[in-house]
Amino acid sequence: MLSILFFGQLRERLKTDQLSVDLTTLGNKPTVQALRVHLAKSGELWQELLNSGNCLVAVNQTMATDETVLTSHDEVALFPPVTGG
Amino acid sequence: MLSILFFGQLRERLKTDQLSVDLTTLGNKPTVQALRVHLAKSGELWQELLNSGNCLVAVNQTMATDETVLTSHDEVALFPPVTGG
Amino acid sequence: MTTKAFDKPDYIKVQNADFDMAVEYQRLRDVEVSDGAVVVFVGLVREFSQDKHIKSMFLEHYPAMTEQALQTIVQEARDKWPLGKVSVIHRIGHLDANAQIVMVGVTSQHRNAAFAAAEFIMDYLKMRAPFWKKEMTTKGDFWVEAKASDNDAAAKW
Amino acid sequence: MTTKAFDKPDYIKVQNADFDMAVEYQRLRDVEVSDGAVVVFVGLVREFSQDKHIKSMFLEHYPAMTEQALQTIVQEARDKWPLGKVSVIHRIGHLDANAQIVMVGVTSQHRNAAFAAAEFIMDYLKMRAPFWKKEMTTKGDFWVEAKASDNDAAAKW
Repeated sequence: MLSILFFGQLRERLKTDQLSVDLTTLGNKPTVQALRVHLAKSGELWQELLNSGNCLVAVNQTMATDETVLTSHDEVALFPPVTGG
Repeated sequence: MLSILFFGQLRERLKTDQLSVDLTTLGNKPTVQALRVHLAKSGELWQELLNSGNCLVAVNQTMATDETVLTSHDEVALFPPVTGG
Repeated sequence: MTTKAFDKPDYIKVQNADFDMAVEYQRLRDVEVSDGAVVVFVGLVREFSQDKHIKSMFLEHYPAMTEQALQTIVQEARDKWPLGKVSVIHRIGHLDANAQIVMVGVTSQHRNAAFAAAEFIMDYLKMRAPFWKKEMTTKGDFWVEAKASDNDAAAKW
Repeated sequence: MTTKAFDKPDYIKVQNADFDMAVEYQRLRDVEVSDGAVVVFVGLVREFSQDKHIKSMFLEHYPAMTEQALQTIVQEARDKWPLGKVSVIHRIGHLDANAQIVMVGVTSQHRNAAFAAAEFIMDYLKMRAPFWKKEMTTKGDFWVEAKASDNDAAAKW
């Protein structure tokens, strides 16, 4: 299982802190992009927010890209551009 | 009378904090340069230190150049490059 | 929440508690190091954001990632400049207007290295550390939008 | 020795007495201004100068000129960046190793303006403010020589 975390405005608008995704549901090439496509099926708002270009991703607490390949037990975090400091 | 002040290593090596110079001794064109020439007559060390390029000058508490014209009652300060901070 | 590396004197903390400038400055002045230059940056909650009066702010973060992200940024600064001590403290949770949010402190033998490193750490923190701000204002609650100027600021390094 | 301009909140002091970072930081955080960014630089007496162990330092200055020179530098910084509060404190007389020599503190709504202005003030102070340092070391007393790098640092602005 992949553990998917949501932060900031994304967490609030999707009303979701966290969910689990079975790696096998992402097909032969389980990339971050495949995960986005999978999650976007959850509804129009998910479709809009996950593909807005304002949705960054970290895999195992390190910034990642759409091409990053996921493996079982990875922690994937989705969040808007950061605004600390 | 001009009031001449010395600071830092220049003050220490010339063993002089302050002295007075009559403006008329600087001739028709009483510039900072004319003052340097006049003071340099005080001895070899004066000659060396006042013309070393490491002797800066302020007139009435503002940085000045050799061409700056002096008038009576001016306060002229001679000092090495500053090293504060 | 506390990380103290013993091979290099970094002090990196993510905490809800306020910090005390006098204590943090003393930590940077540690006599072991004897650097001539200390630079400290502090970011405060502003009372106004554009036309909105800010009552308070909520700072969310990604706990598992935050300190690691800050440590990576500090290490990048150490790779670029000869630094003595480095401190980074970032607060989370609810903060009132005028409260302290973040502190970056750096020492070096060279003042220009200390200035550059402190600014670099702030620029990268703004772009890469997983914090999100929500402002509670007199006109409602708003998540702060990331600024393009923050990416531009980091690009100069 | 104290200058307090009422049209702009500059705090410029030349003094033998030590200064207290907690007090000076609080002065910069004055709620009237409500700037989001505070940058503070402190210069300390280093224990070593090249191969010499420094026991103490003597700072001479040109009293009639010093504060005016500092005020001119602060005004130039204000002309370049939008600043809130500015503090400059420079100590004179005998100072021990590790003592505080100088503090520059700046606030702004923009962190990059605060960093730039604080660094600018230090760079210009090093080149233009009439202070001279003499180091009392284990190998004798030496006047500090001006560094070409200080002129280079100021040239970048």
